[in-house]
Amino acid sequence: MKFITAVIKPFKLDEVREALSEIGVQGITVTEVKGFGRQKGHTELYRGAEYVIDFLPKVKLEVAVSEKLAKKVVETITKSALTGKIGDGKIFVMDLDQVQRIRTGETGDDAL
Amino acid sequence: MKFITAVIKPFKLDEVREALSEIGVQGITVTEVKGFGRQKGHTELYRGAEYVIDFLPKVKLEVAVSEKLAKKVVETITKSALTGKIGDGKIFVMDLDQVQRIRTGETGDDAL
Amino acid sequence: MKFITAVIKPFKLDEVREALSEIGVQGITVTEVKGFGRQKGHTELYRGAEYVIDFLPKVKLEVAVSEKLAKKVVETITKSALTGKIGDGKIFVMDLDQVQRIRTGETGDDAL
Amino acid sequence: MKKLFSKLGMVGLLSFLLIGFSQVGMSNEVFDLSNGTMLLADNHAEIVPAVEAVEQAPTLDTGDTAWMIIATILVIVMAIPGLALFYGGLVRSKNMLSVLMQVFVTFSLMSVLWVIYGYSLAFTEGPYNNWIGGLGAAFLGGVSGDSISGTIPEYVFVTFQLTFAALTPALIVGGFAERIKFPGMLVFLTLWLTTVYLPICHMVWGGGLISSWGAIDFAGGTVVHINAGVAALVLAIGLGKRLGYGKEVMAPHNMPMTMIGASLLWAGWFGFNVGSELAADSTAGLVMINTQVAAAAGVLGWITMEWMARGKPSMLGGASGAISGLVAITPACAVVGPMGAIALGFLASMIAYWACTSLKKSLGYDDSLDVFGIHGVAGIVGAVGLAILMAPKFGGVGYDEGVTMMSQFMVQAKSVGFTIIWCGVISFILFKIVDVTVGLRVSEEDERAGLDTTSHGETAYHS
Amino acid sequence: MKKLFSKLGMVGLLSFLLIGFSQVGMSNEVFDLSNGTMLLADNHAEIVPAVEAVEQAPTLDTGDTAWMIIATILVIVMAIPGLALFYGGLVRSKNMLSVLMQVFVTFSLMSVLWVIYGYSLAFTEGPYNNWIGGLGAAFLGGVSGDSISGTIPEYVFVTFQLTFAALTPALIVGGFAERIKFPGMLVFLTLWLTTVYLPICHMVWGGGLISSWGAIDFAGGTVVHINAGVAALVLAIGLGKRLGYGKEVMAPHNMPMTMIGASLLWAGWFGFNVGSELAADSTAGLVMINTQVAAAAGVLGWITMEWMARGKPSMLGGASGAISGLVAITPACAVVGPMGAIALGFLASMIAYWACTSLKKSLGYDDSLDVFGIHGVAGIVGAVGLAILMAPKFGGVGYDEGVTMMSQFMVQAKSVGFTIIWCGVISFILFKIVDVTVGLRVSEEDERAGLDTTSHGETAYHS
Amino acid sequence: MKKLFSKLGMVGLLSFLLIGFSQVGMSNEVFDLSNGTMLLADNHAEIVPAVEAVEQAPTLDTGDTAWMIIATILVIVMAIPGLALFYGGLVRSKNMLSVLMQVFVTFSLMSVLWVIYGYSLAFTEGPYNNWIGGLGAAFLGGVSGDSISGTIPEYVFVTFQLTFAALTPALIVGGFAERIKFPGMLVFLTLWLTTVYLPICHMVWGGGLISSWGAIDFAGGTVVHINAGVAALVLAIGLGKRLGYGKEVMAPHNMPMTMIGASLLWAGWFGFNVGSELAADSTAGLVMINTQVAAAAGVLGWITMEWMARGKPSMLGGASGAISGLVAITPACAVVGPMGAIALGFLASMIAYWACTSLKKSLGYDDSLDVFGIHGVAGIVGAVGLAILMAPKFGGVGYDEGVTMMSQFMVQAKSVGFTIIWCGVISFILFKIVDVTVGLRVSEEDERAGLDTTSHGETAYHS
Ligand SMILES: Nc1ncnc2c1ncn2[C@@H]1O[C@H](COP(=O)(O)OP(=O)(O)O)[C@@H](O)[C@H]1O
Ligand SMILES: Nc1ncnc2c1ncn2[C@@H]1O[C@H](COP(=O)(O)OP(=O)(O)O)[C@@H](O)[C@H]1O
Ligand SMILES: Nc1ncnc2c1ncn2[C@@H]1O[C@H](COP(=O)(O)OP(=O)(O)O)[C@@H](O)[C@H]1O
Repeated sequence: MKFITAVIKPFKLDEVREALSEIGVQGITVTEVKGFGRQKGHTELYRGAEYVIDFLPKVKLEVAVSEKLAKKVVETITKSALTGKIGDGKIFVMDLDQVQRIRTGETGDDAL
Repeated sequence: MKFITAVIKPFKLDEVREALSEIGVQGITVTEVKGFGRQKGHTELYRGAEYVIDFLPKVKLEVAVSEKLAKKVVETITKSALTGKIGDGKIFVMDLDQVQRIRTGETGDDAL
Repeated sequence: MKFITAVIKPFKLDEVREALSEIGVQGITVTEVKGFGRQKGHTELYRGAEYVIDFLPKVKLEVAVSEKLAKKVVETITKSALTGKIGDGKIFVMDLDQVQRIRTGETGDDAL
Repeated sequence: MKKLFSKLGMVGLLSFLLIGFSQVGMSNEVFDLSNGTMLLADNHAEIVPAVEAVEQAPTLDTGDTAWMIIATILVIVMAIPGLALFYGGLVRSKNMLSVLMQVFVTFSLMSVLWVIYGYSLAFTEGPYNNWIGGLGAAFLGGVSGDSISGTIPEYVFVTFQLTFAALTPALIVGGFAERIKFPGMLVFLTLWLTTVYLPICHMVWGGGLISSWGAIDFAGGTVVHINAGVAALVLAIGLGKRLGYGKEVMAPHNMPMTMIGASLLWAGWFGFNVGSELAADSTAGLVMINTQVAAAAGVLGWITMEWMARGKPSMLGGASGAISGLVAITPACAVVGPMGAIALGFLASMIAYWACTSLKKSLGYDDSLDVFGIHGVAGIVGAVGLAILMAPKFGGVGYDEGVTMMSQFMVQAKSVGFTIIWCGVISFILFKIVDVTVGLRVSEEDERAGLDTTSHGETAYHS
Repeated sequence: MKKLFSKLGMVGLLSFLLIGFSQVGMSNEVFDLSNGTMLLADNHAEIVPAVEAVEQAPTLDTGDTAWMIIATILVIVMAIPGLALFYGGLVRSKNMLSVLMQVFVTFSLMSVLWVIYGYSLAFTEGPYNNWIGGLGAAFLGGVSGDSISGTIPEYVFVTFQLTFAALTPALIVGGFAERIKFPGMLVFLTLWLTTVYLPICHMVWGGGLISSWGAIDFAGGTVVHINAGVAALVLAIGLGKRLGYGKEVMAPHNMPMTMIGASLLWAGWFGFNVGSELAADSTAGLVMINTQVAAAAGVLGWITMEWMARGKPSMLGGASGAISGLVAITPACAVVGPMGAIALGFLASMIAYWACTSLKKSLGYDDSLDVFGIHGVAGIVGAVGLAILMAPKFGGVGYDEGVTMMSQFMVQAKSVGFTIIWCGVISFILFKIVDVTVGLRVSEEDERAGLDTTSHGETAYHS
Repeated sequence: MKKLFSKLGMVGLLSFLLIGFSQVGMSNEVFDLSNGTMLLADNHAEIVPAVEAVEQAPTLDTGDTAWMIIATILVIVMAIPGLALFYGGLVRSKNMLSVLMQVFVTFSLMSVLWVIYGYSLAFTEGPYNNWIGGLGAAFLGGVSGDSISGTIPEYVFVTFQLTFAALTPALIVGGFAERIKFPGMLVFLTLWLTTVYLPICHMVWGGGLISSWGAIDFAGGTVVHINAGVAALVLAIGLGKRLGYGKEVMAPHNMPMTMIGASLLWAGWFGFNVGSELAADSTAGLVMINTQVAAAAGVLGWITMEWMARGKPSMLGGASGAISGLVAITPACAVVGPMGAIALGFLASMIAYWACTSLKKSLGYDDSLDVFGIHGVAGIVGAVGLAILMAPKFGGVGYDEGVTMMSQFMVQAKSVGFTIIWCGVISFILFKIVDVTVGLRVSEEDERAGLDTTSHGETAYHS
């Protein structure tokens, strides 16, 4: 199984989520994060105190999927989160040892 | 070592944390997240604009533990986070290469 | 490639980010988290209702880096986040299978 | 439930004791209406039988009218947004809108009911005049643009009193916050207005029973605060504790909102207290300074207790102290002097602190936002304390002829006891009726999810 | 654009129908200025030609003056922070400061313009007196510390009217929130004040055309609410929808702020309505109770609709209902009775609910914060509804001699239609001019990022 | 510390220069008390020696009384929640409650002290009457329900002045926010009230030294704003900068709160300025329009500067500009005309902008919330600027007989200089004393964790 983490632009969340649903992903965990990257931030000025805010609001998705779905998921996220402009984000894929559904105690692919 | 990520219902946090303490877990990192899954969300209506809010507030725990404690931790979380109703959440276990405590520079199990 | 997760004190964020920039890290994802650990929390009292708040505000950094940069990154975080007082935080290193930049579709080290 | 009974019994017992105690000093004139003291008549009663005052045709005074229009607006601000924020800040964010909504709609509904029958039952004469007024002015029949009450248009008086009747039920919201069904609440409060507020209001300010005893309640210690505090206690006990009470963290979700609310209550309270003089005159000046310093002393009283008990004065403590001081001075504001007001505010605040911490803990009820601890308890302290502090030696205005500190104290105790019993018993009966018929407590699932989404289909905060 | 035209055409058509309809009842006296009814003169007009009243030297009444100072402050509170919060809470957090800023700066700029030329054009006589006043009092020339208007200092009258002129353009902000360029907005609103607000204000309250018809607009149904509502609609259509409208979640980011705003609007509205009496007298009392109960009934009306339609009454519904009720009672508050006010508030709120849900959806414009749906629609209901509810049989004050319900209704309909056309046409022309020259819509990128950082270099919330 | 001394020295020098400068124009009558001009007497002084006015028995005017009750309430709203929110929104969320608490408790404590000895020392005659009043009215002895001040009850006057004395120390909070010890602060401010506020208040409004020079300070430019600004500067320098100042992001945590605060300050300021007339008369009208337009012009002034300097007008800029305009018009509001008020507000706001950006940066002190930059600087501009703008050719009320623009300017400069020195020197001494004895700066650890949890055991926001 794979644990896929994707950082995307916030307003793309709904689109990505729907796209993932369509290919059969049943669960996603979403976190609001701040991203530092190539995309530049902005400057704020408060009565002469200037702050360079170089992070940008991003949304992080975490999706655990079966080995066979993993590639499809990466593709789907890439497609649905794309705007083509800087700051579109990244997808990270890691190995997932084990999963367990708390409610039923199921493990493995069944638990996803 | 293992890196265990658990998504649970927010009101179960205290219980889970205490249960983990009891079995010797010394550190936990907690994040407020939004979960999409089988559990349904709700509808909000603002002057005729209807929004289907299909995420639910969840809490994500991240716990790094030694190999030998890992199984016990998964069991403990499963037990203490259980309500038996849909949306109880998931536990994900991944391999952890390396740990370092910033304050002392300790690594490995000592750093946990 | 490695996926490095670090939990640090919030006011150290700017320092750490700058130090990482200097050694060539181009992207970081930051999350506000609550930490439970050896460092003690505090007590809040509201009209007689006493709550022991035993989490502390922390900041979590996630950085994906190439194999060769990984060690340097851990060192840099350790150095720049250090205050020497309890609660300085932890660094966790995991294997990263695959990365993809959404904007370009690049993968591997190029995508970082 | 059994526990509920025993608790209510206790409160009742205490009240009977208060009344009984008062008998000692007042012999058997308890229900003797021929007693002509009627101290309250100075403030409110002459408005009602405007006919009696025909010898000296009442004329409108623009200054008094200007003041009373504002006073009315100030009491509105107390309720919305004042009280709503004071309460709303203290609940968890998932219930924020439910509390705002409960206050907002209660305030609106009571306003309409007041025009339909409230004013009439409270402020006109009726066949059972000791207990309740008549229906002659229902739908404000008989009130016209030209009617004058004292020196102000009657419509202004009607609106001023409307705000009291709309605020008092809203105060009760704090007792059952975070777990009540919205429709049930509206039904309960409608019945409560009719069977508790209107009678007590009539008995105190409308020329009924309590005023005939010579009780002093300048701006509503019994009518508003003790009434609301007792009703909140009854509902808190009746409904039972919130899920997770005492175990989970239920810290206030937004203390700055509570601070804004407390500040607006403070400012608005001048409308409440000074407005009860119904004129911009010398007494208004006395009421004003008393109100200000009692609130300030209340702040100092509460944080002094906190500082001694735990080493840290808190913002919630400051806010709670201000309200306690204000509640205590409410019945007393026209009869004590500024130094007496400071003493009363300081002391009442300390006692309310004790009630919200020790007393509540030992009795174990979950009065979510301490309506009883603050409004009930400080209201009682103010109502009986004024009998002492109105003495000239404490800077007060002194007693009426033939009245002594002791006798005034007895009258005050009796009126407090009477109000507690009346309100406690009827509130309990209403609770039972509404609970069985409409239902009052939300489901466990809804309580977990929060009332904002489950009762109102909204969320307080988005990004 | 084509769509825009067709929409505007529709509104125009409707207005012409209203006027046309009114002709039936009024024969050919439409622009006949000799018609001496001038009901409005009782409220405002006598202030202007203070010279005419020399026979009976005007003297200052401290009570009236006290009230009018406060009334003015209350209207200020309506705008800042009231309206700003009511609107600000409803947008997404990335645009919060932009909305606060738009209201705050509009309010400030209009205040200064009022002193420079606004007061003069609105309230003095001019060569085209049917349409607009003169420039004799520009820079407040001729107004001195001793000038008296009725029973209050002229400066107080000037400031009171200033707040109306500063509030009305700020109301429009809700129509184009989350997508307008700040400089363009200031230019547009400056022109709008000059060519729409000042003329209509003069025509209604300054002794011009509309007042000569005998139209009743006690506190600004046409001048303030219909005007603002129509202008907001024109801009909402002209600018087009927000990015993601109908697809992305655009839920209010902070409903408690909206509730605070609504409450302050409610409280401040007494300054608006009762203040329009310009005195603390008996009529003020009637206006006061009407304002209170219309607002309360508005709350109940809106949540009743929600309850029936979806099973859940909402806080935003309660707040919207209160404002709808207040808008509707604004023109009517001195001529209907309390029960009439309840009816009007309840009904207008239900119709506004329909406008904000069904009507808006079917027409498909994005009036961000429903300025047209609430101010426009409830304003129209109030303006024409008063003709019916002022009948004595409904508890109203009755009609002037020679005026019937039907004839009054015609006059009201005509003045509403006239205002809609005047405002609609000119607003559209101004929109076109400013859009082409200064530019009115922000770039797509800025709209995505939010106006707070891109237009104002700030963020509303940090930790 | 050395730096501190040099900074303070600089301020002192400047002040001496102001005084010295003024000598040129006023020859040697500096401390000559026989100078009978006493312009201030018109506004405040006659209240004090009420006995002197026996020839013409003072009678209560209900209109004036109504207005003064409200004016007092408005100043209360300025402090809580107004000022508290204006400040609280600007700090980081971990210090939010500490700021609210500092304002709230300071306001309460000063209220009580005012009744105990403040009023007496400020407004009665004493053996050292040039400098301070007597203790004859301590505990409000001698004030009774019947006492009249001018045309209002003395208790109303006492309460109105109480709010000034309670607000001014609270203003200082902005200078040391985010790093002060709560108990130390209370001790410092108590001493400061006694040795700085009360004497200056007496000298300006109580018939003391400064009034005898013929200085004009209608509503408190020197007494309130310059006093608070200078004290804040002394403490800001004395305490040193906040940890991380200039390095870490210290952006305002909740700008909407600051906007609410600024709006309530704006609205409340009418109580402050117009209330200082102590009557609802013609002058009140002038003060009112001046206050409104100066605030509005202040908004425009500040955002004009921002727009030119960085291309983006900000909400914080708008709010800061409003307060700057209001501060500047405070001493001047009864003597300039509306166009003069616009000029003064616009200009003072621009100069305050410069002080909060360039001046502060170049001098390097950390006046957390710019109390000096706004209240101090705009206060000075207003106090001396009025000497010019009160000229009839600028629409002002003109000078007293024998007074010229130059001579008035000298008097104003002298009174400003005197206030700066008095306040600066004493504040510095008090700072030293309290710092050594009670302690004024929190530990580094507590400052990092935030004062809310470490000083008050609470957190502003939970979920
Ligand atoms: N190496 C990395 N490790 C963790 N997160 C990263 C990394 N690189 C980028 N990110 C995340 O992806 C977001 C987008 O990256 P950015 O460099 O701005 O643009 P792009 O994705 O177009 O290359 C960043 O804001 C950050 O949150
Ligand atoms: N495949 C997944 N990847 C990541 N998070 C998941 C996944 N499946 C579920 N979750 C998380 O677990 C939560 C609970 O899952 P849900 O399907 O609603 O109920 P249950 O845990 O009872 O099966 C979700 O809200 C989501 O946060
Ligand atoms: N085993 C662990 N797994 C996950 N997070 C941890 C673990 N141990 C510590 N942390 C995180 O690191 C933070 C600091 O740890 P703590 O034990 O307080 O101090 P120190 O880092 O000095 O040992 C904690 O607040 C928590 O967020």
